[in-house]
Amino acid sequence: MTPAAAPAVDTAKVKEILSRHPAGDAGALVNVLHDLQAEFRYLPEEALKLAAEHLQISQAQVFGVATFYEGFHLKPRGKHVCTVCMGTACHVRGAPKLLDQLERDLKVRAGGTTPDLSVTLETVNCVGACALGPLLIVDGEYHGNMTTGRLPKLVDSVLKEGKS
Amino acid sequence: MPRFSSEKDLESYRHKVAAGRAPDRRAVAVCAGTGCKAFGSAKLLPVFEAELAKASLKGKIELRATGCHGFCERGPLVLIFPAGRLYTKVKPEDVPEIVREDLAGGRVVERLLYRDPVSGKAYEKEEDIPFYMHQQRLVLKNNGLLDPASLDDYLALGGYRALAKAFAMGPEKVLEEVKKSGLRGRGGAGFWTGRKWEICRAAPGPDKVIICNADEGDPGAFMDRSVIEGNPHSVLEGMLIGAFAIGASTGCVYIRQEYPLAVERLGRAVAAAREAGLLGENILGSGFAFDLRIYRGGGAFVCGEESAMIASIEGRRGVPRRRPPYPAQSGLWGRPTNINNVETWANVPWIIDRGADWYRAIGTEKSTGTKIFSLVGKVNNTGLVEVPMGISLRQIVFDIGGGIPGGKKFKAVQTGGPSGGCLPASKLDIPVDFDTLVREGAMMGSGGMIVMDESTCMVDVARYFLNFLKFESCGNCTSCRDGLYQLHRLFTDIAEGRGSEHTLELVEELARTVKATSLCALGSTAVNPVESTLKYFREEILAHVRDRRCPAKVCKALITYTINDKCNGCTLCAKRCPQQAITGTVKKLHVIDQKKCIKCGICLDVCKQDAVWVE
Amino acid sequence: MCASPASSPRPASVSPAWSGEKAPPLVVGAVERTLVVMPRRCIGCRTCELACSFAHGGPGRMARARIRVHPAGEKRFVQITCLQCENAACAKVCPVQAIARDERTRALVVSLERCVGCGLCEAACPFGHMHFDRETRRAEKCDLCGGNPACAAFCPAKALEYR
Amino acid sequence: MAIRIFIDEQEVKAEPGESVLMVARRAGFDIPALCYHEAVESIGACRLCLVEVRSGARPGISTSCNMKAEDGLRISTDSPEIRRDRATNLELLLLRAPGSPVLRELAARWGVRPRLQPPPDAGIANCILCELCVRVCAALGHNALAAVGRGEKKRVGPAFGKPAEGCVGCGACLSVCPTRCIVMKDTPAARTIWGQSFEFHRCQVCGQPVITEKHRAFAIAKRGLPEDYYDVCEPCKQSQASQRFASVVW
Repeated sequence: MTPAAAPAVDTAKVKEILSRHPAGDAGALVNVLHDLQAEFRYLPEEALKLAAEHLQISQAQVFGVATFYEGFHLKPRGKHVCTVCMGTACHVRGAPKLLDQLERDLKVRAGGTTPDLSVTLETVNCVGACALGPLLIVDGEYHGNMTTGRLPKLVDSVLKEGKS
Repeated sequence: MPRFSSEKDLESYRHKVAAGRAPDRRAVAVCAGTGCKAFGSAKLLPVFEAELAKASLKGKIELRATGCHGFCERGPLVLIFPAGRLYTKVKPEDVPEIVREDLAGGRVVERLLYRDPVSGKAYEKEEDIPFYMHQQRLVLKNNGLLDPASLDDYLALGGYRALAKAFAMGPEKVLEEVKKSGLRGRGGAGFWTGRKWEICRAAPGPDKVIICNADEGDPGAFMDRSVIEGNPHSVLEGMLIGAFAIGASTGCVYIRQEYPLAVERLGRAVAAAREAGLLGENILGSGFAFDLRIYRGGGAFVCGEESAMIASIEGRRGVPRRRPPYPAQSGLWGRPTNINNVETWANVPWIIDRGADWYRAIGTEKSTGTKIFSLVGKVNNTGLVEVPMGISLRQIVFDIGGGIPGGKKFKAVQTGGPSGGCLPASKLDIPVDFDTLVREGAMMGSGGMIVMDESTCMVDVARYFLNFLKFESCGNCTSCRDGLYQLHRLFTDIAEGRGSEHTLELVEELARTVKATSLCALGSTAVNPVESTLKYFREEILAHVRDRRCPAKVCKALITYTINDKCNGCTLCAKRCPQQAITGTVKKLHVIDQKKCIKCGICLDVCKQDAVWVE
Repeated sequence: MCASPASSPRPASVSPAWSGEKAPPLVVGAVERTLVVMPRRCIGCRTCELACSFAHGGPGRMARARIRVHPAGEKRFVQITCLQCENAACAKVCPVQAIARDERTRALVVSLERCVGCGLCEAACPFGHMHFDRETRRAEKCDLCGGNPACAAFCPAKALEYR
Repeated sequence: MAIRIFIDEQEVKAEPGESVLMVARRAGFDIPALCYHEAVESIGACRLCLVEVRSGARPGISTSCNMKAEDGLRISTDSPEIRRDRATNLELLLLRAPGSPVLRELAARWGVRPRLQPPPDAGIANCILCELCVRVCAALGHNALAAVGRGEKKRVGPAFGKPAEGCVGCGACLSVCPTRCIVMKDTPAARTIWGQSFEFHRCQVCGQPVITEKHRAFAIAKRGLPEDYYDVCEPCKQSQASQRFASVVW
């Protein structure tokens, strides 16, 4: 299966978001990126180019900042996002095992998205829910004390929903 | 909410609010911290509402969603007032029973009480539970009592009284009081807060800025998140007092984007404070003006470093720059800037309200006050604990934490996050304060405390931190970027049985250079986990290197999985093995094909007979 | 002295005062000593180019000579080297201020530590003197050898004098 | 007002705020540095220009390129610790840029031989990620390049890994690159760099390339130069000048 082409970006929406920030204000860049990602779930190239224009900085500057921060995504993400917390507490309680298993089951590496754009597998360096480790976050919902035994059911339910 | 134009206004309103809240008022408090929410605490609220209505108790018993109580392991937590009774692991189906038995009938629901995992003893009141009994809660004190979305709740508990007092004292006296209190920065290095304020106050330039560092990046730490989520106004009040003492009119809160709930609650608190005239022009008629903005981080650990944080707020890559000039001289937007972390700010109202002498009495001479730790990892009672400085590690891990689960042996406790170190059992009796921890090769850091047992491999932990840091390095300095990459690689060699004594020599050499020649604290402290491991757990490393053996049975390349005769042939492991490496028929002993085995450990996890053996 | 090349990038005319031996020669460098260029004495031997390349690039690097002898008709030659213009085009066009006047020799000197090798100055000089070295990727020009120009020292015809 | 600093016990004059590296080099001290350039701000990336600070509140090893000279500052440029740390950092750089003559020369001089495995591909062969190209490109006003990603995944290049927006093909990035790792190709027809081809503006006399069209347009627009500023190449200008001089001399 070839990866689905990135959907066209609604430039009117991008411009509406940009208009919330003063033109030429380079200092607003990180906030602009947050706002754009909140809308599109990733940062489309077209939107970044418009942001550069609006803030009157170069595309290279925008790209440099967008790639510096782990929280910004430059590729479209799947319909569902599975995030394995890799914080220290989760690590010592078995997070790497969960990640290995997810990579095997979903057939994507951490940071990747399944070719049908149904699931993106991500890691995060700690979400501060350390008492619940190991922790898996599916579409923003926390699943604490996760085990390799309980994992397949959860993944299945996500995948099924993805296909429906 | 009225707009307060003077201290008198504030006090009369506080009086009014407090009058409606008699101390013996009946209430149900459901914890809405991230931990309890993850266990489904949000689902409890509507059920409580419906059940209270059914029992005709609506209006008679207040229902409240509060901040984090700290005992996340046992969530969702429900507290019954005024009795102070704590129910743990409450599910929606338990709610009718709580309403019927306890609230309507006045009988304790025994089965939902906390039971000590070792002695089996049940505890009724929150304050009697060992987890809470040994704590001294100051910053977290009101977390479980108030609704973070309610300014009234905060005011009823004495909120913004310290601010009014600070205005009456004048900035110089406030500064003196904070200096006298001995408060030290809770974010990591433990610099004297009063001294820091003084430097910024003395810096030329009228346009000073204060920043609240809520970029809690240390993995395994969530103190700041809980304080903001549970009691956002205490942070705002601390910032207001600090701004007044320093002479700043602008404030920023730099908060992790990984904490959406904290962002939301802080945003609400800021809006409420603005509406009440506690932010803006002429606050409480003092003539002092201050307002603040919230900036979300982008997901970069290095932005916890002051100069990188400033770069990030200014919309740039979060790359640290050389100091001097220090932020106090030229910081955000070129203005004198003072940065303190969430917990530090939240301590300030206490100091002003109760006085420096009262505050100094808590903790030790050089580390005053309390410190919040996130006690996590291989420990029975995981959660947030707040203790006076100087308490021993043993008290925290064993008295509060309840020791190690599963009867396993304590091995180490990791403090200070990626800049800290691992302390072995022989250090359990050292007092936990800023200076002792540094002396022993660890660090207070922001307060992460990760307990490790005999099944934790220290090579694996060192490798974990190196992996984290090489990922989080900004990539500017050769020593940090490439040095950490190489150190991680060398530790991978050790973990995978390719290490030699020469590998250890290279590790030591690289560690020295990374520490000595990197620009910022990320690089210069990055090797602390490695150095403390080399210092305290050398034998375990040597076992990997000389004997090609992982004593904790963690390092995949050095272990094998086999099935012993406890196997009853249930076939579960064979079904779940992703490699189809396990063969065997029903009710017959199963066998693992070592050639196919990828050591994922699933068989071990799923076996109910304890028949999978790791060597 | 030449006029401001940046405002008039081409030397529209050369002052008639520069005509011949009796008239003032081409004078380069201003304070105590100056490089005096006298085309009428030039015999076209190109020793100055060789000397310059020795002084700046080492032997066999004639391409790096910062002075050039051009034929100008029957047995006539003109030596082209930097006129160390006031208000010089090369210095004005440099985006990183890498070309500055040496206080002592009054020569315009390229700082190799400051030059970023963008090449803007190369084509800016109205006399074609600015040179971009392909190997070092830096701009090069006459620096009066720091106060002892090799070209003048070695000119057998005394067509270049530093006095 | 001039200040005094002491380098290896020798008194050296400096201007306040000058980079210590610059002061030391001017005074003849040999301090290696790869990511330093006078025209742009120092970021202390290569970590080779190490010196040991022996005065003030924060003594210890530090880079000199981004250290400002202060009156009374005492540093030493050579010690066993400095040599050791420089050598280790050089080894790390050499792993990234084994083909760089500058690094090989330094390695030979200091007796450094790589013992470690090279890091993953840095995007551009022999790039040491010093960002000089990025900083110079920004200083020239083009802003076509950026540092991309972070940590071990840091790279240097144009936005989206595509032909660089803002690039005018001036080649300054290559000029300042300490390892000369940026690929630029000039043919009689055009210049290719950062995945983009640039047509030359040609000499109106001989037809040789003078400057790229985009660079010419940028210079004329941004520096207020006349339209015909780059119409004649260097040799043609010289012969034109010689003819004009001749006409007035004879």
